[in-house]
Amino acid sequence: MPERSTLLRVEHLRKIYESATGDVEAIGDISFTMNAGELVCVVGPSGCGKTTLLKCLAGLLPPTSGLVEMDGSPVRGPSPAMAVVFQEYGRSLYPWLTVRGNVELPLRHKKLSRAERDTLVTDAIEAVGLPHAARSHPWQLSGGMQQRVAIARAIAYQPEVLIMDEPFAAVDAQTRADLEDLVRELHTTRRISTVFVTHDIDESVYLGERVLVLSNSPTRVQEDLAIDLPPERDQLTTRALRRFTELRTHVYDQIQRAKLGQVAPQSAR
Amino acid sequence: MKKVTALGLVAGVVFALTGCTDSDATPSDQASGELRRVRVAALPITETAALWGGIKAGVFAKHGLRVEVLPAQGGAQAIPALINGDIDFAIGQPFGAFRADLQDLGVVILGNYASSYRDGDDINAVVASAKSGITKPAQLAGRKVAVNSLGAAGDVTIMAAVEKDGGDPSSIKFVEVAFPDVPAQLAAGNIDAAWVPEPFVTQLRSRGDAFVVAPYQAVVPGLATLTVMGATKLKESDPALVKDFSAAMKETLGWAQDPANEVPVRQAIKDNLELPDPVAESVRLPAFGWELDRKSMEALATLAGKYRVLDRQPNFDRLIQQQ
Amino acid sequence: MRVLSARRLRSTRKVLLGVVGLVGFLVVWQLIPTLGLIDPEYLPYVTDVLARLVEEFRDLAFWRRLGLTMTAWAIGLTVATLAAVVLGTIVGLVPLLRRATHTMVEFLRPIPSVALIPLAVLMFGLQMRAALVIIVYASFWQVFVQVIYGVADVDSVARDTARSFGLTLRERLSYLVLPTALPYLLTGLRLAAAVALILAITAEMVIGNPGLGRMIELSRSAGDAVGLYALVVVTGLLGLLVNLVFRFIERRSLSWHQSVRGEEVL
Amino acid sequence: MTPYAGEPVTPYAREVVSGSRFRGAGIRIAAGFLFAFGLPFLALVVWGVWSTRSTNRFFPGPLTIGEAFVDTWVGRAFLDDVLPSLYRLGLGIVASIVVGVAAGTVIGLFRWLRELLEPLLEFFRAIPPPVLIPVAMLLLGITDSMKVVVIVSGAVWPILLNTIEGVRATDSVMTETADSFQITWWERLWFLVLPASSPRIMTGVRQGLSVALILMVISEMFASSSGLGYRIAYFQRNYLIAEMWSGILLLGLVGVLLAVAFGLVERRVLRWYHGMREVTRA
Repeated sequence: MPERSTLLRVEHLRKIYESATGDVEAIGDISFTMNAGELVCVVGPSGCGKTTLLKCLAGLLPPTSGLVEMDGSPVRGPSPAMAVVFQEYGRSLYPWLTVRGNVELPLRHKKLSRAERDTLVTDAIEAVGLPHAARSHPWQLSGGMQQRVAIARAIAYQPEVLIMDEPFAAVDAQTRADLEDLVRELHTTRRISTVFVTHDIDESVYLGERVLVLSNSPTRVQEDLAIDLPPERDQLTTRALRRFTELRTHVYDQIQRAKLGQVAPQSAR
Repeated sequence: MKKVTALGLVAGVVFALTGCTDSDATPSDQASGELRRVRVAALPITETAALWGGIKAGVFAKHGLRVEVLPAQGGAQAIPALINGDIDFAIGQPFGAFRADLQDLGVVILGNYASSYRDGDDINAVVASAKSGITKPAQLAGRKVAVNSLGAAGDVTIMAAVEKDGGDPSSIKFVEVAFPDVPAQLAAGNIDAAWVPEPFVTQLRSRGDAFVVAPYQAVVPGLATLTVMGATKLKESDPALVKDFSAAMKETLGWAQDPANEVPVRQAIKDNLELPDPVAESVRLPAFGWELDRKSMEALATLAGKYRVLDRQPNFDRLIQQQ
Repeated sequence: MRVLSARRLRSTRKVLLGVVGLVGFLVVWQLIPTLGLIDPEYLPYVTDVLARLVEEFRDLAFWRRLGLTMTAWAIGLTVATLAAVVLGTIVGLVPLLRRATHTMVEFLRPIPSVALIPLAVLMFGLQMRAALVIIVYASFWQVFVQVIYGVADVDSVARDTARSFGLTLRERLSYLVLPTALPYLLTGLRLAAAVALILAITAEMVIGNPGLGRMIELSRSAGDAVGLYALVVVTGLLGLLVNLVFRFIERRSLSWHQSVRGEEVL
Repeated sequence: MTPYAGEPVTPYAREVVSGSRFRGAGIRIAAGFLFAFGLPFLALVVWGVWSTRSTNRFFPGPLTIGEAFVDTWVGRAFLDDVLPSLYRLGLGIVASIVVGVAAGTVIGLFRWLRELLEPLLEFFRAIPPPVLIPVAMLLLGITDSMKVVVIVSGAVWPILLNTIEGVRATDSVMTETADSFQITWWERLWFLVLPASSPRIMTGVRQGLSVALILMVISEMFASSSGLGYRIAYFQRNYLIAEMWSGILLLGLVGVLLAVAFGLVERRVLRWYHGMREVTRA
């Protein structure tokens, strides 16, 4: 593997939701770094603040304390260096625009010539395998296809980091496998740095080069695990590898431990 | 929160009830049950003072009638009500009766109510705004002139007055503006001149607008402005009622015309209309009287025919049934 | 607990801001004639208007007029609702009728009810009945259309289920059609109540049958701007009241229903 | 591309044309025609027969009214009375939409503004719009602009309130999407806020249209010397019954045309919305 430079640095990130009567600590203390071109999966028990973390990374939420740094400069709001793919594709795509219009929308304020913009859009739609549906509206497509549109929109934006928030949680298993392969393919061919948030352990191991296991809330990093599977992966052979099973079991253990980590002191009492 | 609202509500009701007034209460409610109930539609204008005053003075009760005055916005509402039998009599401009007669609606004029003056200051006039520079009827040609209702006595007599003065009546641009709105519209320059009754004539002249002509007086002196109407049906089915009412009306109008009774008549204006007192004191009243001047009405209808306001002439033998 | 008090805090803020808005409006109103931007003869001082309002509220004659207006409103609304529910249910249940009446309904519905005022005047002169014609016509369509929507909205599976169990027409109406159509009916009723009030007052203004609308016309023709504005405020308050009451009924009787719950979430 | 877009969502239209496909299109068209025009025709016939027997002079027959319609409205009167009315109506509608959507968007976007104005808006909406005619006459005189103002003062509320509601209810994920892609303010308005609230806005416009038509008529009945409302009132005052009916008929036609025009525009503007609803329902 070639030497990679640090792209994203998170240091002692903490997020507390304030309300009138009490504060809720969603993220306790998270630190990690990510190199350019990496595909990092973030996995954790449900309700552990994955989405909060992701929103902080993307600059959609200001952290209470700590630091998120992109390319050496702190993230203080949504940045053109990041693109987000949301879980709720039905609500994140604009139904009044066509597929093409949706992909094109974020590019409008980038200073690009008409031709450049068209090329980017066409290229992105082809990359996700939807050239035939470019003029359809999102709601005319299946869920999986809609999520492809969301991915196309994100890659056409040419971000340095692609942030995906449980993108495949709402699609059926077969479609999900196809989409996972799409993410792998985009990653290998385009070397887009990706943060992939999921609650699915198999998915995190199958997709990631690294898996970040989060603890229960208030969230910390339970483990930062390198996935030493070969870069060429496919649904059948990769998942059949003994190493895959080992890693999966390991992550599973970690997550169980993460859950117990909170329960243990109570039972000790 | 709810308690506060409820308390507020109770407080409001108590407050409302402790300081109650009732501006409807009329001291002259006839209690006698023997009186026959008659429903009369009348316009809410100063001229109706004769009727209100007559009722209060007990003229109708003397004839065995208890009159209920229903305020009508105009003849258009009163005449259908007359035909349907919802009301027994209506006081309105003769032109409404002309129209009704042309449509064979079965309405007759039973008697006069009020007329304009043959000489002296009349009860209505065309007044022009100072800046329009209009001083005589001929100058109204080509200008914007307001009347309260198009296609009635106002525009017909104005056209005749303009022609008499040597102007072109067909070039006048008539618009409909309700009397109370005239002062503001004249001042704003939306109209050049307007046909208004008292008290507006005095009001406008005193602020510098110019008197142009009193069209009734100039064209048909002594023209009836208001008449008493009834349905043909009622006249046939209940002649006694018509007779009693007519007699009472005649007496009332005579009473109102008597200068000795001016105070109660003006008091009736104050009681029934929301006019400022000085206006009620000074407003010029018409000539009240029961005898119809058929000639003046025929003249009006002829003029209306001439200016294409009416396409036929009403059947006066049928329409006018002086009681 | 936490959520509750947070909500209370928010609603306090809301009430406060609302009061600030209201007071601000009144102050601006008072300032306009004071600064001479508009002649007080045309836009009277708010203090005068409020004083007149208090005076009116203590006058039995005012309440009598208000009663007349509200009587016409209530009768009109009741008649319209009854007619619309009966006809709407029949037409909504029979597809053949629905198709056959479509053109007719689509033509009659957009006729502005006020166009019928002259007709009503000719038919009934200046009685309340003339106003009722217009009130009924206008509010009828609001309910009728909603009832048709509602009756047609009965879930096809539920209908088949009912049929397979051999429910009688009566049972089907009360257990299947009514619950489905109720939210629609109440929406229609709320709209109709507002429309009926508008037309009750309009009719009094144009036709001249006694009531609030006629008082407004009289104030106008007497050049009594203070009274006119006071009455306009009264009609606004009245409309607000009608709106709140019917919205409350809708909420209350449909607390289980999606559309109502959906409104409260956001 | 949008196979469902052509279908309106009224319960009537949802009714699929029954009858077997094999029976041929001819019968189906004939049946459709019969359904569409059968009842109106029948009603006309009954009315015609009834009017020849009835002596009620306030209800002339359809033929008399038809004649009066041609005599009254074809020709000069169309230019003198109908066009000015329609002009004021159009102006009023356009102004209501512009004001309602613009103000509604601003108010919908800012929560504090919404809370500040809510009681006031509720109150103003509740004022029966015809009541404002005397007020408008005081402030503006008897002019065309007064009539337009009256139309706007009534028609703007449903548009305004629905816009506020629509803007307020813009989906949070859609907003976050716009945030994350750093979409500019104008693009956000044009591509997110307005389209997202367009179904509500259109609902408001539909209600606004009928209010506008009513106010056009009433404002002309009060203070006017021309216009459709004035003419109808004039005919009534002069007991020209058939002419009056023809005016009512014309107003009905205007209402229907307005509804049809709105339907066409709505279907175009909300193609995505109706399409989406069809898909979710299926």
